[in-house]
Amino acid sequence: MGDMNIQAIEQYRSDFLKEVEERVEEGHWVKMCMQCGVCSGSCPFGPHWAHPPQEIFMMIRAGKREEVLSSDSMWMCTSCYNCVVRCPRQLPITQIMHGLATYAHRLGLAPRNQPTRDFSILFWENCTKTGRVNELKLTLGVYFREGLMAGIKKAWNMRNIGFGLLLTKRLNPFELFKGHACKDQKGIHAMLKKAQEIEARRHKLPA
Amino acid sequence: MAEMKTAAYVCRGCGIGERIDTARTAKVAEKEGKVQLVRQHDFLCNAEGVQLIRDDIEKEGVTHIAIGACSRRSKTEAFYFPTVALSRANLREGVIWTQPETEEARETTQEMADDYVRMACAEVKKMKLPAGNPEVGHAKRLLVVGGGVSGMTAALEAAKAGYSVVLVEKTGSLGGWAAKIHQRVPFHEPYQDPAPTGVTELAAAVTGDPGIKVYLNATLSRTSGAPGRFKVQIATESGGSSAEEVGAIVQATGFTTYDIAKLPELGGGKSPNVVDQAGLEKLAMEAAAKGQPIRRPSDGGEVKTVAFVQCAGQRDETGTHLPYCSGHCCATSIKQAMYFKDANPGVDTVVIYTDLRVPGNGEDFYRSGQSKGVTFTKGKVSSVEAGGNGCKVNFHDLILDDKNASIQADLVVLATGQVPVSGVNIEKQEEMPAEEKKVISILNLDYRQGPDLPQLKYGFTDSHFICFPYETRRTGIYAAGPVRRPMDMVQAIEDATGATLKAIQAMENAELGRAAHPRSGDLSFPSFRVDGCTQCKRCTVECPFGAIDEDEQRYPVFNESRCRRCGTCMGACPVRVISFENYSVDTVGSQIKAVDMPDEFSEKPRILVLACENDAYPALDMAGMTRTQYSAFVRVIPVRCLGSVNSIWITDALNSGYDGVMLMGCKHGDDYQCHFVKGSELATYRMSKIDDTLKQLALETERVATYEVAITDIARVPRLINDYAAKINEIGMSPLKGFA
Amino acid sequence: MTQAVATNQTILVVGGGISGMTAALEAAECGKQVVLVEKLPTLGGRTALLYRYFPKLCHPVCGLEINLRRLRGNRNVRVITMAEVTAIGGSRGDYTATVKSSPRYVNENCTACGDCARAVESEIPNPYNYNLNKTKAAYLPHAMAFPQRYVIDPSIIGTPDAERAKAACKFGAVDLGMKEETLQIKAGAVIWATGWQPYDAAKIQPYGYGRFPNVITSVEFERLADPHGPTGGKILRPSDGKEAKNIAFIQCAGSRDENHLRHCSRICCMASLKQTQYVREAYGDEGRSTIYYIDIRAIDRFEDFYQKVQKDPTVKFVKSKVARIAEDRATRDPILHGVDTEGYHRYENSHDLVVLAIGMAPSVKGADIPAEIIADSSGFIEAGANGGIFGAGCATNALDVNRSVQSATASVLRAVQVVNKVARAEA
Amino acid sequence: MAKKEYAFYPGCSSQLKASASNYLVSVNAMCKTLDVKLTTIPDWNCCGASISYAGAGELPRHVLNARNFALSEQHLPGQDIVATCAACWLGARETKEKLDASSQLLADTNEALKAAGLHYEGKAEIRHMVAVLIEDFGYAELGKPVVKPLEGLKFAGYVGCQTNRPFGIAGESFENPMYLDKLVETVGAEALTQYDQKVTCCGGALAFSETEKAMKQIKDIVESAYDHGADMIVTPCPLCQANVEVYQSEINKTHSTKFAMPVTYYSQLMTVAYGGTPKEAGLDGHIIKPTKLQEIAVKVVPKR
Repeated sequence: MGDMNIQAIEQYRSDFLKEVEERVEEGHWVKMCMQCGVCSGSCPFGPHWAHPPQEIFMMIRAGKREEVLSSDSMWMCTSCYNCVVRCPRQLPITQIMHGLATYAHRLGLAPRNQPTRDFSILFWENCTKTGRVNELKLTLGVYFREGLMAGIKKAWNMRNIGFGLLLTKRLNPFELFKGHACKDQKGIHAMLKKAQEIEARRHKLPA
Repeated sequence: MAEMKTAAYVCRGCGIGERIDTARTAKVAEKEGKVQLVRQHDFLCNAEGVQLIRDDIEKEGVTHIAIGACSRRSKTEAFYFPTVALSRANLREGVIWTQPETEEARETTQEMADDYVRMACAEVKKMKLPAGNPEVGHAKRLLVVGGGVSGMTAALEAAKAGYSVVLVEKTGSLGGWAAKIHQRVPFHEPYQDPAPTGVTELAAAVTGDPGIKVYLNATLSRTSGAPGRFKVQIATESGGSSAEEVGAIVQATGFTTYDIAKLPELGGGKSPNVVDQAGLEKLAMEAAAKGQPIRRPSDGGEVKTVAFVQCAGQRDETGTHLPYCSGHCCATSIKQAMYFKDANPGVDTVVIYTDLRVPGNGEDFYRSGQSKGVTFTKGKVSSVEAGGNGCKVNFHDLILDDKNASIQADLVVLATGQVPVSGVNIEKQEEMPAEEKKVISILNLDYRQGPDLPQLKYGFTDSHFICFPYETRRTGIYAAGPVRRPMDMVQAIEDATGATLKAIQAMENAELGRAAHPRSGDLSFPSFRVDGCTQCKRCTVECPFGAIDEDEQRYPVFNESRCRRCGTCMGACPVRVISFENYSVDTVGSQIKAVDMPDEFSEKPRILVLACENDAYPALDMAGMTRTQYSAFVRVIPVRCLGSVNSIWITDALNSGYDGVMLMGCKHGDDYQCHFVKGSELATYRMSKIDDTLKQLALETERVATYEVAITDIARVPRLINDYAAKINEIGMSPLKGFA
Repeated sequence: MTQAVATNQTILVVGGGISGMTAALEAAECGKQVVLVEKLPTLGGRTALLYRYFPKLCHPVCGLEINLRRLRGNRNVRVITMAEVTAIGGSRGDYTATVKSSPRYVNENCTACGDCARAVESEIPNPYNYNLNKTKAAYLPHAMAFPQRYVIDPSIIGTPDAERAKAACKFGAVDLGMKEETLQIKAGAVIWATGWQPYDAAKIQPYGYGRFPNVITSVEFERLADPHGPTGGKILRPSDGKEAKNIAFIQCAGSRDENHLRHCSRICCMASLKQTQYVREAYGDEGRSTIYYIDIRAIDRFEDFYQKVQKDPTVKFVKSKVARIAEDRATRDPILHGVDTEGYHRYENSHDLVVLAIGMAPSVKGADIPAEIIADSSGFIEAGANGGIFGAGCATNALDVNRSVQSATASVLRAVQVVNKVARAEA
Repeated sequence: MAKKEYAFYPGCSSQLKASASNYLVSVNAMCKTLDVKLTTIPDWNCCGASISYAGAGELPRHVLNARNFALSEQHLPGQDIVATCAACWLGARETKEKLDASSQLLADTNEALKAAGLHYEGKAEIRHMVAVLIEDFGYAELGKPVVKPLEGLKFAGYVGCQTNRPFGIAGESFENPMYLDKLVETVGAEALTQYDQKVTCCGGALAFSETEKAMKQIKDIVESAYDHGADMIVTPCPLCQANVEVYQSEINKTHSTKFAMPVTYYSQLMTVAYGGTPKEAGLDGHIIKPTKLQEIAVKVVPKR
């Protein structure tokens, strides 16, 4: 999707704020931040953020496009909503972080092998395939994302958990072959395809 | 005036009766106080007791009464007898509440009570019922100096209240700065968009008001007189001159902008593309007139990016520029950024600030600016490179901690500060030739102490008092608007309205011969005996309010309506010719002498405490209310201000055998608390001089001590007294006892 | 106070704080008849509960003393305490206000000798120390109370305690039979100066006010520093009475916050700067003050004070809105979590005491507001188009004392315009 | 007690043999006692949870939830939609609020739904089971069926994030919600109200992708429960339950701690207190066995 990035750079020149406002979920809120920093201090994964939300908002205004979109900070959001309920300007920070991450991913600027990104994609694919999550495949998917050996190693480390869940009937080995699923999968897929088209249109994204 | 008939009343209530032998005290009043009528009562402040006194006044023709009961600060509603001279002996807070309730203490407590009654009797006999300042003025016309928003508001509001107005404006038109701006910051909800200034309508209202006489292109060449009878000479550009009589003055001479040429490092004066906020307003008005967007001054090119540099030459700690914050500039820059955003959202507007200062509802305006896309960056601008058609603003981005941040802008707006137009700094006028003074001066007062209002700080003629923003040092003259303090338009309007009320009040009081704040309503006034005056000028120099001028023979001229009744002149006078009807060298002197002085072997020293009635005396009262004990050897006399303390009181006290004198006044220095500005400071200075006198009398210098006391020193004041009593005990009794 | 008869040339002032007192006095000193109605048993309002004023660090009661002396000396003002205006009828130049007064149970015979208080046993939370300590149920609000008259708390009426108070008074000042009264007062103009109240700190949940004893508000801190306060002027923290030497001041506690008060309360920055100097006064170089702020709003000459405090080595400034406060279970020290946004520095700072620079909410109850007065969305009032009711002081905006007095003085001229018009009409 | 009916949105994790299947079991038992009829929304689909954003984007996420609303409106008209899973409820509620606020978004959503032959009216209400218990019953009512008060058991009420923020249970505070403690007290157990990690984030979905970081959170949560003397943790959220329970063994490995703190659901407490069997309460679904709860559950119920 690199071409999409080039297209964006050309379309918005140096105006990264405008780009964010038009293309990122809830991006129009970024300008309302008053740099109090309450979000940055509220995040449970705060220490792991190279750039906390309030700083990211400032970077966006300062036009630091590459630093922001290639940062893995947004991917640290656990969706705990602490920042949202404390923000004195009522910015939907969780959604903005998700939105930025999503946008970065779509432009192909998100850091390679960002585990949360991979998991996010995996989860979406997993749950939309049949309309419901296949937890076993999902879990294995996470383990094996870095290849077979790594996967086996990880799975081995986590075997207690796996067995635990198996024994307590909270993990179903047969999901590997046939898991839970919606009946109208065709409808769901059509519906989602349509939704993606509309969204691209709304966010001025090249179809 | 009918001849004097004196009466004394001793109350037995609130425990006085139990703690003091009031019969004996009453006798003291009769025999020593030489009072014609003496009564005791169990509950003097109740209806019956008060009626008793009233009857004596009406039926017995009593003219002077001394009441021995609670503090003069208590039960003032009950003990209100406006037709007679009144003194109060503080037997409750001042005696029984501060003395131990023990047998041993009985004697000293009794002595204390007896002395206070002696003092009250002596004092009241020296008092006259103030008749009111005879030299009243009847002018009910208000002079407003300055035709900006503040001045116009003052004129209109006064007119609405039914007072006629003379408005003098230096330039050829009304409006001041407000006429030079495109739009103003909103005053009302929703605080979202710039609003029309409404200055044209305001000016029209002023010129259209039959009660307001407007002089344009005019200045004041001379201002003389006093509240109620100011005479002003108005010089017009055409060389003409007219005279007006007015009752009070509102000075609304506003401000000028700080010269951006003094800010070359920020591109000031370097390029037409670097303007101050006033400059941007000019551009905005021109553009609006043409119905065009604001263009780049250098070449008329399109403006794509505008940078606003806040605190330009303000909040400066290096001493080169303005040290203060002008308060309005943040909101003004937001407003000006909106000029661009509202016209074309595509224009980038960046406000570079260190603290964004938009108090109150200004926060809504800030939000509105953000939602319109104005970018706010916390940073310190190091330099503006101005040349050609672009400017480079270099700054330290404090959030991203980027020392080398920069913005390329077509236009840079420097938020410079307000510089007050306050005329001559009279504290520094010596350096100035008279002619120059005349030109710069705004009021050209012919006051002994200088041609303009005293300045507080940085040229602003503000009040020093937080509780009393309009307390001015020139009675009847009130500053309003940015000349008083940096402020925006909405504040200026409020300020002008308040100042106008005070001016109206001054006129009303002047007509009745009453004092203005803080002794508002006081009918007493200073009078002096010409024979005996040595023309030493101390009174004219030291009057904190410039009330006293000098006549041709260099005798002091008391402009009573300018006077605040502090008595600083009385304290200053070396020959004691200045006095008030109810407060004089005698009223206090006689109290000092009235005290019964035990001999040197009695082991009963006597310590005189002269306490400022504003802070020290209430503190002593409250010490009593909290039953905090202090030495029974002190005798406290409240004074209007330590500045009114005449050295003779000290020497008299020492000569008549007092072992020590404590002076308790308010804090002085930069954050002085003295309600008469310099009183306590003067007193301290005068007392430092008294040491020589003490040496002549062969007395230890410790026998006179001065203290700065706050009204909250309820625990400290008794401590000071006790420590001092201990010290006197150390150095021993005064050798002068018995010689008096 | 003579019982000045109220006419439609009278100016009614609602609220006896610094703004209301100023309005009443300035009007009276212009020769106008004034009725001043105060809800509480004494005049003085919130300023009487402050230890010092910024930026001079002078004492509010000093100005109060002068105002009280002006009041004692002026017969044009009639003061009605413990009373509230419940309704206003009529129109500009001709109003009738309904005033409901609650019983003080002490009449004008009171000499403030204090015998009743000594006789009474039960205690009530002391409202003049923000309930930080207790006072007798028969009490003089404070040393500067005006009228200087005791109050008997309704809670003891009908109990033996009340009878004890009655028995103790030699002057028949205790009148347990007093009832609530309603009176009608005519007025030509009304000045509404009902002031402000501290925003409810418990609503700012992340700061744990109410959950953590060592988190207090700025108004409470004033009482701690005041010699007449619950600690006799010692800065001791609530949990264990230990000297609080390391104090955090959190700005915008409720202000500039769409979850709480939208407006900036204006005074808080200066108040905290001032309070750091209380800490210095108490502990000298051992004191530690940290101000957590978004913007320091020290406008005009207040800047001097800001610069002075910045030079004080015991005061630190952190540009950050504190995210949350946790409590050390053992020491009960509040631990502040947040990010210094000037260059992104994460902190986890432990302090002895946290002072919330609490926001200013207008104390204008919807019911109180006559139709003529418009309240903005924050609850501040402004005068209607051509009414005769005017706002003054903090009821109209978040103002410091100096500006409140300005506002009050201005409101008087507006009122004077109305009554002068009436006078001219009647002349 | 009148029968109450709701449209039920179980969510993926509550399905048979899924990670929170025992949650569903206990919820069913609890509802039986309370005479609540839950009718599962036919052919419901995954909500996308909060983690699917990068793949989903905005609209598709809303559309997923809207599909469930539409199905509910169609098959179970007039019934409130009740979710037991915190993430399902939050995702759905968020979509609901968004669509209510923006006619544009609603139109877009329906345009997409049309492709699946569905239409969303905007009628359906989205509620969490806890809200139903508190608002439609109230603590007093919930207390009535208790036959085995859980006397002597100490619970750390771990509320977590998503039932609490940004919407939360009406009348509760974000920083110190009390409802879980109140429920615990309602069933006769002791609530450790001072438990200071009750709203700490467990890492949520990032427990999968950023396991070490999440484990630090979980460690705090469990540690504090021990510090406050808890016998068990109780929670309303399946992901919280799973994370906090299953990672304890891992934490023990890395930090050589000896964590074995059972993590239960409020519905299990209620089921047991209502006299349900261990099986009905889904107590067999725990890796760390809630033994003390088990003991009470196996006790013979005194005849009512």
